[in-house]
Amino acid sequence: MIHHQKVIFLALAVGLAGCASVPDSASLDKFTADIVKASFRDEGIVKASVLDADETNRLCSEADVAGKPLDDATAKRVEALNLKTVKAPPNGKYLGDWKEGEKIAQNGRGLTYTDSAKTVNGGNCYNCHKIDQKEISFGTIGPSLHNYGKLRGVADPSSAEAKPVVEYTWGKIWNSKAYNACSNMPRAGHMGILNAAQIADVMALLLDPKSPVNQ
Amino acid sequence: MQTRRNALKHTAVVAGLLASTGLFPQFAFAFNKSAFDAKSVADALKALGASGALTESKDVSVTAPDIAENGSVVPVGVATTLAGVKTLLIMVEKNPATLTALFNVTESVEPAFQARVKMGQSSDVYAIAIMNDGKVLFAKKEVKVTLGGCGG
Amino acid sequence: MRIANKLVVAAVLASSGMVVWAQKNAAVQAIEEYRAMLQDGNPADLFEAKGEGLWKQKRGPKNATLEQCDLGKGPGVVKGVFVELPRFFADTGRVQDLESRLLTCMDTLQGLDAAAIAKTSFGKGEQVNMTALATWIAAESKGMKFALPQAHVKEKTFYEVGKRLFFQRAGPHDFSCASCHGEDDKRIRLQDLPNLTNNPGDGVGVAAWPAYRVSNGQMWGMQQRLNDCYRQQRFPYPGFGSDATIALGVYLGVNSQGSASVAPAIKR
Amino acid sequence: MADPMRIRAQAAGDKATVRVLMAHEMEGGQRKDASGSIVPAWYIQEVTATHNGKPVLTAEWGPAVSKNPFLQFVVKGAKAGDKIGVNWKDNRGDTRSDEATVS
Repeated sequence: MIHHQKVIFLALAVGLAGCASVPDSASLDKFTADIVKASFRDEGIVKASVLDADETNRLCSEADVAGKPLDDATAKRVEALNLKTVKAPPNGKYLGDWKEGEKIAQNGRGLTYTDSAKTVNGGNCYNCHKIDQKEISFGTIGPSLHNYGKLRGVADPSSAEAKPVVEYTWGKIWNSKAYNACSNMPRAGHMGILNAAQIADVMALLLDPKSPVNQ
Repeated sequence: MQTRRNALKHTAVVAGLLASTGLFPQFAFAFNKSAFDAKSVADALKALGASGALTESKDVSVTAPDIAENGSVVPVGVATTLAGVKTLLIMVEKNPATLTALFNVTESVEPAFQARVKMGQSSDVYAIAIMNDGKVLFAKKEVKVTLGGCGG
Repeated sequence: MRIANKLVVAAVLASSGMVVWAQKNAAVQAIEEYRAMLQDGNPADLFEAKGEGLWKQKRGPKNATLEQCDLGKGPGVVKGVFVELPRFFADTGRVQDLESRLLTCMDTLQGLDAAAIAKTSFGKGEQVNMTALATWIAAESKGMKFALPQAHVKEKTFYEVGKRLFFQRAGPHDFSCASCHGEDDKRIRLQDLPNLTNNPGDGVGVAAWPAYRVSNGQMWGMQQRLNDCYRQQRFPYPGFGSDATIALGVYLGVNSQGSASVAPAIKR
Repeated sequence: MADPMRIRAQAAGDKATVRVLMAHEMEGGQRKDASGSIVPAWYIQEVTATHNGKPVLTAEWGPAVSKNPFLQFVVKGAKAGDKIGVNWKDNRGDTRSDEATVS
């Protein structure tokens, strides 16, 4: 009898301690969203609304939490969605000045809550990629881009043979998710991080045969 | 433009002021502003009144990393195995002001000091020993300063 | 002739590859040497000493010390608490990390205004004292292994929320914590990036903070570490001691179970 | 008032290694603040060390010594129980003195 009471008491205590079991996945998603809403606030140039994920980010985040990649059909759909956003250079010029491109690749500034609206955004490229060999401070999150144009046989970026590589590279920088649904790489053009002229300069860094990248 | 004579006069005044405060009379010594404002190794030595020819010596050593991950904190050690050293200096050639630290050596301490300095860019770092006999000996080492982190 | 050419090319490529490899290693080695030179003489010691003084100092409208503060192992117990935080506290009904718990104690014991302190920028006013306190308290658990309690349902729930936050891709750059900390052996510039989805090991990740940052000469607690990660992710401002930062702390802390804390560390 | 220094002095043989950390901004006078004006230089200029009250070292520093400075030196003839004192003075005239016992 006494023993039985103890068991009931214990069960009650567990119940009182907070519903005993962890909520299901959908409730956790909802709870997380509520916590995000309550935890983050506007600061400087960054509005809390930048946390409202688009479909690409929502699907990729969910896949990351689940620990398995998007299924092929969804990945293809996401890539198609992103490919549609790619805008060709307004003046038709895919390549700018590689020297300017190097500066953009080095620059990791812009769009944080401590930056001003006037801050010129950088490309953050060296954070993740090896590019010009001379820069020893490079990241390894992305693949090496050293000899990018040379390895792809680009002798003349304006030639017909080079066109597919040039257009792919433009598209990859403009919206990386057009080619890899859940790529770690930002969508520089699509999200307005870099403008078309800046992207053309980065293109030149990668593809201009005179760029140190292709030496 | 400050002449050397003015600098000396200035130094004497400061020393007098310090001594007169009586707070740490035994420590009273003058901060040599003109030496710390100098823009080159030669000018800094001149301001310190070290007139001997600057000579490289294997008996003087400078320890510093080959690459500093951050220029804000670069560990530098200066030392000499020679007796009769009056002053040990740390200089960073390409800093806005070259002379960074000066240690007056006494009989009671070893002529070996470690400190940390700021470097605006890659540069030679000098350890310089001013000897009691007026000789000026040095060792130098190039330290590369890299850009770390994601700040750009 | 053709084959000979190819061989030459191959040999040249191989040798230039070797040179690059050797250079890379020299750079990494040199950086390691640099970091080792900084270990002896960590300015975090200055903050640790200040924090210990603050713990025992009568302050605030109630003119009281923090010595009766319960950081999870009973009032006044400091040793070992750091490696068990964040945890659930019955008196507040919340999961709290070290800094949010200190806020509670500063408020209830000393009568200081917790909300005002939470709103204060890092490195200003009472936040300076907060960092010093966190540094000392963390240092009192140096060498101990992380053992966050996960018995309470809220602790388990916060782990799951933290995991979702870790993988949340957002902002103009689509970054999540996992963009940088989701794989082994990656670097950003020359900085090694621990994989925080697993146990990164002794003294890595959460086991290294609070830390003194040589780049700006500042002492950072975990709240500031997370805040600046979010800043660089181009996220908005995570409130000091907000549930998002605490849930992330639970996720990272539980992933590090069994790893030894080296805090306070010295970092780039 | 400036925060205390941390002084560690450890005897080995007939000498003691002294490691000092000083809490100081060491503002270089080159940096601009948010409003674009130069932050004036503010740095430790003079450092003195004593062994049982007797001066053993004087040093002069410029603004390029790192923030929260670290200094290491070796005092000859210092043994366990001896006192090592350190005093600094900055360009604003602020000073701080602390003492440690050789262990």
